[in-house]
Amino acid sequence: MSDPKFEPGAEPALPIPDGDGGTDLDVAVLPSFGFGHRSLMWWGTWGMIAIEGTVFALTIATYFYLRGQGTQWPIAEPPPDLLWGTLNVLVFLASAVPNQAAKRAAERYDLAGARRATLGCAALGMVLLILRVFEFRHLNCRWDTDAYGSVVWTLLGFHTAHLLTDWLDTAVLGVMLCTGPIEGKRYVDVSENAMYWYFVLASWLPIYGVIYWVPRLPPVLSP
Amino acid sequence: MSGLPLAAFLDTPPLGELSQDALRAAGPQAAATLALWWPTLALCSAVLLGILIALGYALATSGRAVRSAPGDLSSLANREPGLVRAVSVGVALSTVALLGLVAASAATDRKLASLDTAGALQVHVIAHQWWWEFEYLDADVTRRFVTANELHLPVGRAVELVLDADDVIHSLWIPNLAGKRDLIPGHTQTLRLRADRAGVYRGQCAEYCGYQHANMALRVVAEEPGAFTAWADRMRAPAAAPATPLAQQGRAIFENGTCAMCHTVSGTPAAAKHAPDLTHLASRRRLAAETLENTHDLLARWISRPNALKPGVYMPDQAYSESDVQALTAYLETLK
Amino acid sequence: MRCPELACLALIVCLAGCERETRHFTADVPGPAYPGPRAQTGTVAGRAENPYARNAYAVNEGKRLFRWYNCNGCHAEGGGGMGVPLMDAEWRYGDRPVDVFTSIHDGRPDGMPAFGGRVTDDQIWRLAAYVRAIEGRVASATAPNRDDSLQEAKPETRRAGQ
Amino acid sequence: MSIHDTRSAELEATWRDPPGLRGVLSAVNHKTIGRRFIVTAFSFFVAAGILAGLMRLQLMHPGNTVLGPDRYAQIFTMHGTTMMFLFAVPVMQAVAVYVVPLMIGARSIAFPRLNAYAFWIYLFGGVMLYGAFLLNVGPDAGWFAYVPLSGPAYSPGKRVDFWAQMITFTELSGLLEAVIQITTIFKLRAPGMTLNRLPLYVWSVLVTNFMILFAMPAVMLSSTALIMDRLVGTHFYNPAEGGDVLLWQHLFWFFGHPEVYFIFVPALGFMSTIIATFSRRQIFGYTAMVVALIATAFLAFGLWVHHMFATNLPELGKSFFTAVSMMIAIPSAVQIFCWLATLKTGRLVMEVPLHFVLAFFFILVVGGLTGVMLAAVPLDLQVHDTYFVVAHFHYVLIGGAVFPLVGAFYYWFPKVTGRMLSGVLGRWHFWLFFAGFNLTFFPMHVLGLLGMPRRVYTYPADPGWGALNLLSTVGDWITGVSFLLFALNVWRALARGMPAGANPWGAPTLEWATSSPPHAANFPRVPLVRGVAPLWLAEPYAGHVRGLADTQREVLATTVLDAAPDHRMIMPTPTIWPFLSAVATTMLFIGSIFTPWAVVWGTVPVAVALVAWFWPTRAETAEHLALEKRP
Amino acid sequence: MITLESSLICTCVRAPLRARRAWPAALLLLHALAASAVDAEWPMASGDYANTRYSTLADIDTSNVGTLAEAFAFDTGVERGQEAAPIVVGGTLYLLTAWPNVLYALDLTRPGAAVKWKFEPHPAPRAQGEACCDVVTRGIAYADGTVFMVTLDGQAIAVDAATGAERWRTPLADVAHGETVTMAPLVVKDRMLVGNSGGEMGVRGWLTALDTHTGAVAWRAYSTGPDRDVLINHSRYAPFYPTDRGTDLGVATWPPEAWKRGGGGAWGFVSYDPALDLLYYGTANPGPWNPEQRAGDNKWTSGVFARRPGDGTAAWFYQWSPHDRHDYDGINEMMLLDLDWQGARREVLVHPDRNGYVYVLDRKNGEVLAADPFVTVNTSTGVDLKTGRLQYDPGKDPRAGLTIRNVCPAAPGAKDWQPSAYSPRTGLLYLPHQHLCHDAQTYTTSYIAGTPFLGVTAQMNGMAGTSRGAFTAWDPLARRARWTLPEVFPVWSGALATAGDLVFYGTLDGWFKAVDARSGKPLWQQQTGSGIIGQPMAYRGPDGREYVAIMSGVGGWAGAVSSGCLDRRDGTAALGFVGAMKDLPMPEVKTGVLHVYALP
Repeated sequence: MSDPKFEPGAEPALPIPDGDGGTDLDVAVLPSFGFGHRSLMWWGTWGMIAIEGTVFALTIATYFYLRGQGTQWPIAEPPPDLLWGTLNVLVFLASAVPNQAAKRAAERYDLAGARRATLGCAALGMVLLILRVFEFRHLNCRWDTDAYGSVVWTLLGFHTAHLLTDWLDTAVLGVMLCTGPIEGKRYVDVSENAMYWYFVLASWLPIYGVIYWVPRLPPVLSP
Repeated sequence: MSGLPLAAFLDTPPLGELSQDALRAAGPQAAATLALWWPTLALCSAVLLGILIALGYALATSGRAVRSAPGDLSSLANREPGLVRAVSVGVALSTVALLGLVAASAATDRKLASLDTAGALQVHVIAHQWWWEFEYLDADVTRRFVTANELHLPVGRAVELVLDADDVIHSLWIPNLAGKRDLIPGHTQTLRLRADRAGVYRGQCAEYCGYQHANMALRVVAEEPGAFTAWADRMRAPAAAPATPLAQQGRAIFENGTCAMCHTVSGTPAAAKHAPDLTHLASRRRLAAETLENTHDLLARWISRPNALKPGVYMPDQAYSESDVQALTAYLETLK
Repeated sequence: MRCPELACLALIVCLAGCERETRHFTADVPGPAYPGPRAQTGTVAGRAENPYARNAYAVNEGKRLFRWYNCNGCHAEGGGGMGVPLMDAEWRYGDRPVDVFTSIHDGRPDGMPAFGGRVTDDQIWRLAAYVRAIEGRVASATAPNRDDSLQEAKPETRRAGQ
Repeated sequence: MSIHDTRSAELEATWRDPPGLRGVLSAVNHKTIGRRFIVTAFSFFVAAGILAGLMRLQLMHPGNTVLGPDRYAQIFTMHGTTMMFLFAVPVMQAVAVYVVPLMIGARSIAFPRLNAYAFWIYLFGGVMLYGAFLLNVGPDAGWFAYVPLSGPAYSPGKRVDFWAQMITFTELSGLLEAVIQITTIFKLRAPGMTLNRLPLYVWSVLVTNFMILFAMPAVMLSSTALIMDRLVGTHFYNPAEGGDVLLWQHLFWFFGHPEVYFIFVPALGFMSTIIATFSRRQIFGYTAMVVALIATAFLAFGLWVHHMFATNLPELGKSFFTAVSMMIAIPSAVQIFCWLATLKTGRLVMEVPLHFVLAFFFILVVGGLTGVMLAAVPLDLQVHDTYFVVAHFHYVLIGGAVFPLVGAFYYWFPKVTGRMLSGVLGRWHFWLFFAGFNLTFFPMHVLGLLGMPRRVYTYPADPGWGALNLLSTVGDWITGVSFLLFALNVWRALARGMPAGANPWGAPTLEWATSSPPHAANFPRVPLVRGVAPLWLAEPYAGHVRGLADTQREVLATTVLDAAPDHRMIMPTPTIWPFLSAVATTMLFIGSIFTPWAVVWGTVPVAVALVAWFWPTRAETAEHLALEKRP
Repeated sequence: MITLESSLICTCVRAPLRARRAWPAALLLLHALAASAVDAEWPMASGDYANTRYSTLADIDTSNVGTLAEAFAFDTGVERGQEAAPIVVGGTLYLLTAWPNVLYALDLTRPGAAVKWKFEPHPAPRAQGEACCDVVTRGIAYADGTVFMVTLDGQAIAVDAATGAERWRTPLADVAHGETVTMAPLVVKDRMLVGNSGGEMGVRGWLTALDTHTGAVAWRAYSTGPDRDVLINHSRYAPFYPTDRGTDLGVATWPPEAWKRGGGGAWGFVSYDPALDLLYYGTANPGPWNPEQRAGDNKWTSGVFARRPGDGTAAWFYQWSPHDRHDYDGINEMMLLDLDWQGARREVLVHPDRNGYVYVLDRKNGEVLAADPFVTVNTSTGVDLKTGRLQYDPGKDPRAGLTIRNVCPAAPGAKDWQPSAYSPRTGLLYLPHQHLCHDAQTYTTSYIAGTPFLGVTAQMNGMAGTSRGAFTAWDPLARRARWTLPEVFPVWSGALATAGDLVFYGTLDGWFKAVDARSGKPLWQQQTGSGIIGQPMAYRGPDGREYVAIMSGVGGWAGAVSSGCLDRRDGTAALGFVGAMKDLPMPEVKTGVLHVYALP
C-alpha cells in the first residue's frame, strides 16, 4: 500500500504523487533539542508568562480602578510597612546571580554547575517565601477589611502563588539534577526555568511599587 | 402612527394605551432615537440586500464543478485587478456607510443630551427587588410625596429622573419615551425625558434582577398639566380615615399586624420603607408592579398568598382569616 | 460492600445540597407550630428544630429581614448595643431554635420587644435561623457571607468555632 | 509489504494510544483527545439546546406556568453558560486540536500530555456544573452573572460558586489550549510551510489563541474576585467598602466581548477553508484576509464598553466605543467581499458544507448589521437587554459560528471517521435548520422593539408579544427536528456510511493527504511543503522528511517564520498522570467552593501528580539518550 | 439664694484675668451675701442654673490635692453606666442610679454616710431596650424639701427629701414608641423641667414643665411640628436669624409627616437665667440619622431654644446644625456667662457643640458672636457669622448606599453630653471631650414604632494623629485652647472646677483626676476600679470639710462595650462606638460606686 492511500471505491481525487520524485530531507543530523526560542518549552513558557503577566496587569489595573473610586487610599488603614517588601526586592535582585549562573551552566551542559546554581536558587526562593510571610503580616490590612485590603492581598497572593510554584519547580529540578535521570532536555528545562524565574522577579518590581509606594503617593496625585 | 404593519396581527395596544413599544415615540427622546432607527434600518437593509444580491449574482454566474474536479491555483499568479477593484469599492462603501452611522449616532446622542430641562419635574426613582419607588422632589420639601409603580408625568414638561438602586442592578426602560438607564448600587444616574403625548405607557426593568425580574414593570401615565397637578395634590394628601367599621377593622389589622412593618400609609403610624407606599393604593390600576389588576378579588388573594401570584416576592404569605382578608381589602380600597 | 455505603454518603451529600439550595418562596415548609406564649423552655415543643436551619436562601432571607425590621439597630452586626450581642455564646433566654423564636415572637422583659403578630411566624423562623448564623452555628456552606454594606465583623460563614 | 508499509505499521504502533481502560485514561494522541473534545462539546451543545427548548416552551404563551422563576433562572443561566463556556469556545479549540496538526503536516500537537490534561479539566468542569444543576445547585444569576445579584448578599448558597468555579475550569483548559496551539502552529509546521503558506483556518486559530491569551485572564480575575467576595468576604464588588459593582462588568466584558470573537474568528477559518475547497480556487486576497483577522483581534479588545452603554460612563468614552464597535465591521466586510469574489470566480461544488457556509451570508450579515445598530448608543439604549439583543447575538453566534461549524463538521467528518455523511439528510438538516433558526430568532428582533426584555420567565398578554413568541417556539421545534436528522445522519454514517477515502472533497490542504481516518502518526512520511494549497499542485511536495525515529514519538521542530527544520524532539508517551492531575485539580477546585483551605490542602495532591507527570523514567531517558544529539 | 450666687459668679467673670486681684474681693462679697450653707450644697446636677459646675470651695487646692484620699464610698449595687451627679442639700446626699433608677439618700452627718432611705420607683424593664446608649440617668434636682427625679421609662416623680416617700408621679414618656428620659430635671420656680430622649427611635422631642406641687403638666414644647406644638407665639418670638422665622417651620422644613418622627429630644442640661427669666436648652438630632429621609432644615432639631419658664413660649431659637447629617445633637450644656466681649459686657451663652465648635451666643437674642473649632473638623468648614449657618462640606454628606469615610467628628461629636465646667478664676472652659471619626454607610430605614430609626451603619475610630480622649482648657475670649491633656479613651465624665484652682474629671479606664486649672498639670489621681462617666461635684460636709464626689461605673454610649458586654469583634456595635473602644478594659468593680474624697 502506498501512502497517502486512496480507497478504491472513492472518487479518485487529485493525483497525489508519491513524493519520491522530490528531494527528501534527512533530519537525523539535526540536534535533538535546542535552547531559547528554538525549544517548544520556551514558547510554552512565554505563553504562560503572557497569561500571568496579563493577570498581573489586570490586577494592577483593578487596583487603580478601585483607588479611583474613593477619596482616600488606602481606604482606612496605614500603608504597608516598607521593611519586608523592600528586603524581598533585594533578595529577589540577588537571586538573579544564581539564576543567571544556572542558565549559563545549563547552556554549557555543566551539570555540577547547574545543580549548584539551581539549588542556590531554590534556597533563595525559600528565603523569599519566608520573607513573604512577614510581608503579609505587615500589610496592615486584611483581605476582608475593605476593597483596598482585598486587592492588595490578591496582588500579593497571586505573586506568591507564582513564587511558590516556581520555587517548587526549581526545587524539583534541583533534586532531579542530583538524582537523575539526566538527558539533554534537562538543560533546556533549567534554562527555561531560569527564564521563568526572571519573570517572577521582573513582575515583582512593579507589584512592589504598587503595593508599597502607591499608598504613599501624596494625595495630590490621588484622583 | 403604527410603525409596523404587523401591529394589527400582533395585537399590540394602540399608542398610549399601555403600549410598550420602541417603535412608536411619545416624546422627543424616543422620537430622536426613532429618527436614527429608521434610516439605520434602511441602510442596513440595503447593505443586506446588496450582499444577498452580490451572493446571488456570484452563485448565478460562477461555474460549477464536481468533487473530483481539480483546484485552480492560477489566482496565485494573477493579481485579479477586477476583483481587487470590486472588493475595494465594497469595503470603501461599507466604511463610508459606517462612518455615516457613527456621525448620525453622535448627532442623535447630542440631540438626546440637549433636552431642555429648565423647570423640569424631578422624580427620584429607586428600584427595589421587584418594584419601583417614585419620590416626587420639590424645592419645598413639604410638597414632596412618594408613590410606587405608577409614574405620572405632565405632558410637555421635561422630567429628570434621578435613578438609584436599593439592592441589585436594575434598568429603567419606558420604550415609548426614552432609552433605558441602569440603576446601579453606588452610582446615581439621571434619565431625562419628556412625554409629548398624553396616554398610558408601560415600562419594565430591563436588567436581570432576580426571580421576579419579569414582573417588575411600571405604568407611566402622561397627562395634561392640569390633570397632573390635580393628581399630585391628591397624592400629597394623607390617607383619609376609613368610614365603615369593616374598613376600620382592616386599618387596625394593617397598623398592628405585619403590613405596617414594610408599608407606609401617610397620615397613619404605618411608615415603613421596604415596600410600596400604599397611601393611595386604590387609585392605582394594578398591583405588585403591574403584575395584577387592582380588583377586589385579586387584592384579597394578593394579601394572603402573594407568593402564589408572584413567586419569590418578599411579601410574606399569611394565614389570614377570611374576615381579616375582607377587612384589610375594605381598608385598602379606601386608600384612594 | 463499600459501594452502597459510598452511594448512601453521596446521596446524603446530595440531599444536603438540595435542601441547602431550595428556594422556599412560600411558607410551605412544615415548621413546628408556634409553641405558644412564654413557652417553657425544656418542654417537648422546645426540642423542635428550625425548619430553615439548613436552607441557605431562608437564612439569607433572615439576614435581609434582620435589617428590614431594624433588628440591626439594637443588635448591630451581632455585637449588640441597645440589644444584647448575638455573636457570643451567651444566651440569656436559651439558645435552642425555639428559644430564639420565642424571644422574637413574645419579646423578653429586659427590652426585647415582641414581634409576634407583626412578623409572620414563617419569617420569625427565618430570622431565628439567621440569628443562629450570627453566632456561627449554621454550616458555613449555608450561612450568608458578607453583604453589600459597611461591616467590620467577620462574615457569618467564618464565625463557626470561634 | 513495501518498506513504507512496514514503517507505517511500526509508526502506528508507536503513536497509537494504549488499549484498555487505563489506556483510555492515558491517551495523549491529539486525534483521540480532539475527538473526545469535540464529542464532549457537542454533548454540551445538545444539553444547552434542550434547555433552550424548555425556555421556548415556557415562553410559548403569555403567563405560562411550565417553569417557575427559580427553575427558569437556572435554565437560562445554564443555557448561556453552557453555550458560551462549555460549547462555543471549547468546540473551536477542540476542532483545532484535531485538525491543526493535520493541516500543518505535524505528527503531533505540542505538549500532548498538557493537551490531555486540558481536556480532562474541561470535561470535569462541565460535568461538575451539570451535576450541580441536577442537584438544584445550578447557577441562576445569568451567564454574565452581574454583581451584586451574583454576589454573596443576593445569591445565597453555592449556586454561583459552582458557576464561578466552572469559569476557572474552562478558562484553565482554554488558556492551556491556547498555549499548546500557538506553540504547535509556530514550531511544528512541516518544513516549507512558511507563515505565508499557512492555511487561513490555521491563521484564524492562531489569532484566536492569541486573543484567548490576553482576554481570558480578565474573566479568571473577575470570577476569582467574585468567588473570594462570596467565600472569604473580600470587597471587590462591595461599594460600601470601597469596591465597585461596575468593576465586574469591565473585567467581564473585557473578556466577554473578545470571547465572541474566539468563537467567530475560527468560524471565519472554516468559511475560508470550505469556500476555497468548494469553489475550487484559492481564496481571493489571502493577505487581506490575514490582515483582517488580525485587525479583528485587535479591535475586539476595544469595544467591551458597548455592553455598558446604559451605565454611567462618560459620554465621550461611549462615542469612542461606538466608533470602534462599528469599525470592527470593516475587517468582516473585507472578508465577506473577498469570499464573494472567490465564489464569483470559482467553480462551485454544491455540497452540504457549502450550504452551511452560504447561510452565513444571510444570517451573520443580519447579526452583524444589528450589531452595528447596537453600537449606536441611542439605539442600544432602546434595544439593549431586550429580545432584539437575544436575536442579534444568536444571529451572530449561530450564523457566524454554528452554521460554519456544522459545515465544518460535514466537511471534516469523513476525515475523522472515514465515512461520508448523507448529502440528502444533510440538505434536509440544512434547510430545516435554516428555516427553524430564522423562524425562532427573527421574530425576536420585533419582540425587542416591541419592548420585551430578555430573561423574563413570563410575560403578560397586554403588550401583544404572544403571537411572535409562539412563532419563535415553533421555529425552535423545527430546529430541534433538524438536529434530530443530523443525529440520524451521523448515526447512519457511522453504522454504514460510504467510505470516504483520503480526500473525498478534492481539498487542497495537508490533512487530506493522509488516510481517513488518519494514521496514528498523521503522516507516516512528513511532507516538505511548497505551496499554500499543496494538494492542488501538480507536484504537491518538494519531498519528504527522513530520519525521524519510528519507534519513538519523534517529531521535527521547525523555525517560526520559515518553517526550516530546526531540531528533532521526542514527544511524551501516553500516561495516566494528566488524568490524575486533572482529578486532583478538580478536587482542589470543588473543595475550594466549600472551604478556602482546600486551596492549601488541595495543592498537595496536585503537586504530587504534577511531579509524577514530569518525572522521567530511567528507561525513557535511556531511549532518549540513544537518539540524543546536542546542538 | 442659689440663683443669686450663680449670677454673682457670672458677674465675677467680667473682671478680666489681668485684674485678678479684684476677684477675691468679689468672692468675699459673695460669701457675705450668700449664706455659708449655700456653697456647701450642690442642689442640682450642674451645680447652678448657669451650668458652670464651679464650686467656690477652696479647701482643696493645688498645694494639698496630692494628699486627697477617699473619705467614704457607697456601692449602689447597680450595674451599668453611672452618669448621674449626686446632689447635696442639708447634710444629705441624694443619688440616683442607672436603671432601675434607685434613689438613695445618704446621711452625711453619720459616719460612713449611712443610707437614710431608699426609693425604688420600679420603672418598666422594657425601657432598657429603648434607651439608645446605655440605661443611664444624669441626675436629680432638689427644691422645697422635695427631690425630683425621672425614671428611664419617663415617669417624673417627686420624693419627699426627708422620708423618701413618693409625693406624686406623672408618666411622661411613651416607651412603646421609643421614648425614654435620661436627663437631669431642673426646677425653676414651681416648674420641673423634663425633656425626652429617643432621637434614635423616631420619637418626637419635647421639653415638658410640670407643676412641682402637683405633678400636673404645665406645658409641653415639642421640637418639631406646628408652632402651637412648639409653643411659638410669633408676637413674642424673636430669633436673630431670618431662617428661624416663619410659620410652622417645624412642619415646613420636613417632608410630609416626617416631623412626627423627627427626633429632637431634649436630653441635655437645662440652664436658666433668672435675670432674663429664660430657660436655655438644646435639642437633639433629627431622626432618622439618614438625612436623605428628611430633606429640609429639620427645625427645631440640633439647635437651642430660649424659653420662658412660665408658659414655655419660645423667645428665640438658633440651629447649630441645620439638617444635621452626622447625629450632631445640639444638647450640650449652655453655660451662661457674662463676658467682656470685644470691649463690651455681653450676657452670653457659651456652648461647645458636638459639631466641633465652641459657640458664643448673645443669650438675649441668639446672635452668634463666635464659633470656633476646638478639634479638627472636616464635616464643615466653619460658621458663617452673618447668617449664623454652619457651612457643611458636601464631600462628607451621607448618601444612601454609600459609605462616607473619615467623618470628623464622629456621631458622638467632638464632645457629647459630658458637661464642661467654667472657672471664673481662670476664665477658662474645661471641656471633657474626644477625638473620634467615623465611617458610615447610609441606607433607607423603616419607621417601626419602638425600634431604632437610624438608616446608618457606622464604625468609629480614633482620629489619626491624636488621642481618642482629651481634656481641654478653652479660653472663650481668646477663642483658643490653652492646654489639652490627652487621654487614651474619650473623656466621658463631666468636669468640676473649684475655687482651689483645681479641675476634676474621670476617665473611662477608671481614674479620677485632679489637674491644675491654670496649667493643666496633673496633680492627683485615684483608680476607682470602674470607668468613670459620672459628674464630679464638691460640697462642704456637715463637718465643715470640703468633699469631692464622683460616681464610678463604666457605661454610657462610650462604655457600653464594657457595661453591656458587647461583642468587640463587631465594630459597628453600640451604633459604631465599639469600633473605637475595642481595647476598653472590663471594669474590676461591676457595680456603680459613689466615691467621696477629702483631705485626710
